[in-house]
Amino acid sequence: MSLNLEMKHSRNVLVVRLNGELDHHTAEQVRYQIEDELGKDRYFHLVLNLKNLDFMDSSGLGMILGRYKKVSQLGGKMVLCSIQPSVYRLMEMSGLFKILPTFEDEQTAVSACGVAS
Amino acid sequence: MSLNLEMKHSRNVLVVRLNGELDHHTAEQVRYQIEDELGKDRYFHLVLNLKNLDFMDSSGLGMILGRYKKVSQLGGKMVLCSIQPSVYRLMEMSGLFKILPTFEDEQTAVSACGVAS
Amino acid sequence: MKQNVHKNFMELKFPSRSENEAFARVAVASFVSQLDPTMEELTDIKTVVSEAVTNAVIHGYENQEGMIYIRAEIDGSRISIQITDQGTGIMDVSEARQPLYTSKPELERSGMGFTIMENFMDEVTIHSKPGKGTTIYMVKFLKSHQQQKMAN
Amino acid sequence: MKQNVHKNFMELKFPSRSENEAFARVAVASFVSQLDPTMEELTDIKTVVSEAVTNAVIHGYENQEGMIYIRAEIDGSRISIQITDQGTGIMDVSEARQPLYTSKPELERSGMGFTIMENFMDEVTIHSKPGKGTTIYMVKFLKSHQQQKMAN
Ligand SMILES: Nc1ncnc2c1ncn2[C@@H]1O[C@H](COP(=O)(O)OP(=O)(O)O)[C@@H](O)[C@H]1O
Ligand SMILES: Nc1ncnc2c1ncn2[C@@H]1O[C@H](COP(=O)(O)OP(=O)(O)O)[C@@H](O)[C@H]1O
Repeated sequence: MSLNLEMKHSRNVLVVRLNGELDHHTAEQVRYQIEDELGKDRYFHLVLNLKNLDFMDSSGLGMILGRYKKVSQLGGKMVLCSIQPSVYRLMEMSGLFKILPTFEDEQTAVSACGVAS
Repeated sequence: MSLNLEMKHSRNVLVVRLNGELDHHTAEQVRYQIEDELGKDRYFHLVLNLKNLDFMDSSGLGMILGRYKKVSQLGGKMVLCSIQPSVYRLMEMSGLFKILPTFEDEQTAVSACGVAS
Repeated sequence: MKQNVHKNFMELKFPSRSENEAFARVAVASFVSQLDPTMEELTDIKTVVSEAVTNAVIHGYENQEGMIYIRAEIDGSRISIQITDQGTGIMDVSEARQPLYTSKPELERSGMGFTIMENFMDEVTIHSKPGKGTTIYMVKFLKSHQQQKMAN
Repeated sequence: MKQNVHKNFMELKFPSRSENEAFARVAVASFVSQLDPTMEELTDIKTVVSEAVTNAVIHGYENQEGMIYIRAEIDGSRISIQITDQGTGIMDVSEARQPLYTSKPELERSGMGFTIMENFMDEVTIHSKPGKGTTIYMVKFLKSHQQQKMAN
């Protein structure tokens, strides 16, 4: 409802743009959709573009960490980009950047995955 | 709080821009500020620019009708401009346009007062 | 696990201060947002909540502090909103419903509150007892059929 | 007529459905808006309400339907928020408060809810009785001094 998800891909990188608010209610739907797409075995890396993510709480953190575990178990890379200040603050406080790199824009984020693979 | 008011003048026309939400709570403050300014005897006509008025209810209608009465008692003209669709709908339903002319932009509204005076 | 028809409700209680008019309409609109209404439907709901709450503040409690109660319910695409005060009540309800009728013209009231509620909602019921208080009960059916979305 | 210090409150009651998480945080944020907080303060409040309500839904009622109660109070620049469920309660509160501790890792919980509440609010008190339920009581002092504005 209050979260809308756009997916695109760039070679072996799945790019997911999250628009709206990521909380416990919306995180479930995001989890299923990303898992579903990753299950198609077409992708290796995951970029989350948070440019239009206006709100996130710890349920969002949990969902992001969950995807990170899945992707890295299979040897892929996961990165974030275009994070708004309020979401950035929550992520920083939670120590998320110790494990997940973040980039200013989608293109840099996608290249970062490419270079690493 | 949720309503912010800008005033400017153009010869004998007082132009008031209402930004935010006009309800019973905010209408009082708007009434006082407009009455105060009109009390200075510098103006004759009143233009309400509603471009950034995002919400209005019947308390807003009452405030507008109150100003209309004051201004026209003294022989002045009062007009509206740049009304958003949702506010327009309320005004139309209430028959407000039978007594108050409305214009697309501020400049046309100001000229309309000038021409009439 | 999920029912076919989406049902939900919320109750709200707050003192009759004019600061709470904006809060009340935003709270109800935000509750109703889970049905994904159009902008126009959302504005209708904000407006009628604003009308009824303002009436409770001005007419019900005559600017003394009393409590205002709101109950909003969702049942499929049907939204019902009940707004209650324990204030002065209305002597003559059919007179009060008349367009342009107001008992407080000195406060620059337009007398259009009930007319707007009736125009924006599908059903408006007024229960009032002089000296006991007033309850406004309103129903709106959303045009957009969101139940399908909710059901899965 | 107006006191020097602005006081107000509101109470909210709704079933523990995940759809109501967004509603709850918007309602509280909208109530608090009358103090004209900064965007950052408003986000803090939305976030902590979201955390506590989500916990009531997931841990308190374990996705069964129960009632969630919120009471928010304004007293000058002091905001207090109380969020109550009548669910399972917490056995070991100091364990629950640990960063990264979660009793439901299988639900992809991060275990950061209480840590975020403690970081974003000036005071967080947890009252909980196993089998009876949990109340989270939080206080925040707004930095911007809005009382002056309110007082006139
Ligand atoms: N909650 C209420 N308690 C007591 N009287 C009310 C209440 N709501 C409305 N009324 C009466 O009904 C009249 C018409 O209401 P309304 O159409 O909203 O116009 P207005 O608020 O502009 O007067 C009011 O003037 C008042 O006399
Ligand atoms: N309202 C509640 N009722 C019962 N248990 C709770 C409640 N809130 C929190 N808890 C317990 O405290 C733990 C820590 O909560 P929190 O820090 O928000 O992390 P998370 O929700 O990610 O598990 C939860 O895993 C749960 O065991």
